Amino acid sequence: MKLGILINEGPYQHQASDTALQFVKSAIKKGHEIYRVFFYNDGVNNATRFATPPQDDRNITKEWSALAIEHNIDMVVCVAAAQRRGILDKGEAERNGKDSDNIEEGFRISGLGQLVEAGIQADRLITFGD
Amino acid sequence: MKLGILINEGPYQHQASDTALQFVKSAIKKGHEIYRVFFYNDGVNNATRFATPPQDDRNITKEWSALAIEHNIDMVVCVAAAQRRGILDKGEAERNGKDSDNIEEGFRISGLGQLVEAGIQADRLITFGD
Amino acid sequence: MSMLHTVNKSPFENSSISSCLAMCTNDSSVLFIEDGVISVMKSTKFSDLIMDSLSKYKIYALKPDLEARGLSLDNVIDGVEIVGYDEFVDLTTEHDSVQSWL
Amino acid sequence: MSMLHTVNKSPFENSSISSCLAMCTNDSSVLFIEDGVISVMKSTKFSDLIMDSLSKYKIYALKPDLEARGLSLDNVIDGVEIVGYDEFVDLTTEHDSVQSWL
Amino acid sequence: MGEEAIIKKFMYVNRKSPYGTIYALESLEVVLISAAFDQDVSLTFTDDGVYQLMKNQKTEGIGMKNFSSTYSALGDYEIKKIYIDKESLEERGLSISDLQELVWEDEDEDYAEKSSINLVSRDELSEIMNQQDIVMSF
Amino acid sequence: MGEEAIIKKFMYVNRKSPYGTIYALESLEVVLISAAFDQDVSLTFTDDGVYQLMKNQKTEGIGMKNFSSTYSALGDYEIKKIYIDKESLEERGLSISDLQELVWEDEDEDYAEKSSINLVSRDELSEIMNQQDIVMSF
Repeated sequence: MKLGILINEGPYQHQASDTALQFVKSAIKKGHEIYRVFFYNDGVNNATRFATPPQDDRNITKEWSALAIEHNIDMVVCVAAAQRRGILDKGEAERNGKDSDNIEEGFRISGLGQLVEAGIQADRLITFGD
Repeated sequence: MKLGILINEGPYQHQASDTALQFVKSAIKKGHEIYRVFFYNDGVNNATRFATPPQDDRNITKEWSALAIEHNIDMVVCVAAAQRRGILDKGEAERNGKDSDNIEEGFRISGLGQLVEAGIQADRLITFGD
Repeated sequence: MSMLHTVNKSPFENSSISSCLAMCTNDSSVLFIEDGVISVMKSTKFSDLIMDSLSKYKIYALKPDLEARGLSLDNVIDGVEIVGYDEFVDLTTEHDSVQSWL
Repeated sequence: MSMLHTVNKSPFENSSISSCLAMCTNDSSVLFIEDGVISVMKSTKFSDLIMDSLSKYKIYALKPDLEARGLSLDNVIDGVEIVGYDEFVDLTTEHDSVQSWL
Repeated sequence: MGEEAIIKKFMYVNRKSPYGTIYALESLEVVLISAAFDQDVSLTFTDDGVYQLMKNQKTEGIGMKNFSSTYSALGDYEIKKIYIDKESLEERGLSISDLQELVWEDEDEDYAEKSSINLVSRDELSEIMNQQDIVMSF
Repeated sequence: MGEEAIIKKFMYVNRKSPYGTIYALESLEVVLISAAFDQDVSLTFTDDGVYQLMKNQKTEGIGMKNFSSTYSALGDYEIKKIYIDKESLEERGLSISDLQELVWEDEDEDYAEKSSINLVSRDELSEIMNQQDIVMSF
């Protein structure tokens, strides 16, 4: 089946992103296709490459990034939610006059339409949040 | 009186930082001294200068920054919480091998001891969170 | 010593209001802020709890949070004091310490 | 149509469990994850609610979340099915839709 | 393979009070975008979500943007199935008259204004929810 | 003016289950730092916070760090006033034997191990909380 994933909380503060990671890993193992992972609300904070968690702890952003690259998963960060919270890709940084971007490899910034589209195209949409 | 403020949630997702801002403005108006504002947990996300909220909405980070500069308020972002969540000043960016920092003017990164010290030195400590 | 307790969650969603009230003593005050202001409205499932508490503690609610949610000040339970941010600051300094029920 | 409901909050803290159960129908299943797994333990204030619900809906709890919190699998209410992430995926695809009670 | 027109039933479930958290606002943003996709969209207000539709919201004091007037634009976006949980209103001592009126204009009847609001019991809501393809809860 | 030694009563109140949110972990980090400041520190576990001290936590499955063993170091940091709300345990069908034992070593009695845990009623806890100068709740 094609699965769409919606993540509404940032990393570490809530378990949402951890649970979603485990869910997506299991889904891939079982042969399902991840149509898209969409990051909304504080979920956009999962995409920052500036994070450096303690060495004995997990790095949630890196885990998403590695998974997406290995399995060619489309990971979309909502542009409006990202602007509010300071997550930028190169284009967004230029448009908003910021001196750098901070998005990790494997994530892309796009509009909320991508979430609705995931709802339409995927067979199931599962939300992880607070 | 000397007041210490602890903020445990990021901007926009929860009202905590907004309420704290209004509280601090009132306290200053009434002649109290803000000993320190300490940002912990997701509260560290208040410090990113990369945010660009919609023009008809408030910019919480800029409001804190302006208030701190005008009234010479010590605004401290917890280093451990900031590392987890990708908030960096110049020194932290260099130490962690990141290509840019993203902290707004008026905020500084320091240790958790600054929170305990605020508890000791201030006459009251008030927490704003989820 | 006197303590100011703040509650910022809706009583319909979160149980912090009962945890808070269980810890209050005679010289405690409770201030409802943010979504917590829902607690002080008349004719809700929780109105009786607030009315019972009024005989024991001083209860306050933050006016700007009531107004934001369209909650009419006329429908606030009698005896609950409606305050602004300035009075929030006063309550903080008039009590010996502050406990936020998050 | 059949629906999978997920609940991720402790019943002691948050009321989402009762909102969820009020919306369940005969072909609904409820999966408790994260702090929600507290709901399925024996001898708590909420055990009766779960036992009543078991006659109406299928109820599941995520094993890794039980284990993380030190909640003994032996103390899970009889009839609640303990599952892993793989079965969470299966539940998602076996039901027609998923509703997360956040 | 040509473009197939998939039409799914989307329900957005609003369960939180506005302003204390951003969910009400960012949920509304998804709903407005979804209008562009020609899907079968409905909105449910239940639990504290019913407060999102309260009349007379005034946010100057808290320094936040008042977005409550945006709900009245839903009809213009062809979003005209709004379900309000009767029991949630009652528990809160509220009646439908405390909430905004939401309407849409019926082209087929000379643009007559019709109410978008359906006051439903939990049993009715449960049945409607169960028929959805996609439920997003904020 | 010279350095005055201010000693305040600090109470850290833990009310949340571990792992679902970060509050338990980041609260513990503050507590450990606070040990360096020679203050009068106590910890309270109430509501779902009592789950923080559960024995046999195993986090491999959720992919998160198991920090439960850190609580046993509190005694070494001279943090030896731990209050556990009896009613919170009872509502959850738990007894004190489900929780970790927390001890400290009494230098004055030949490093005898003593329990740091005080099982208290809500009335007792309320009284103790009311004597604090600083209460931080996570």
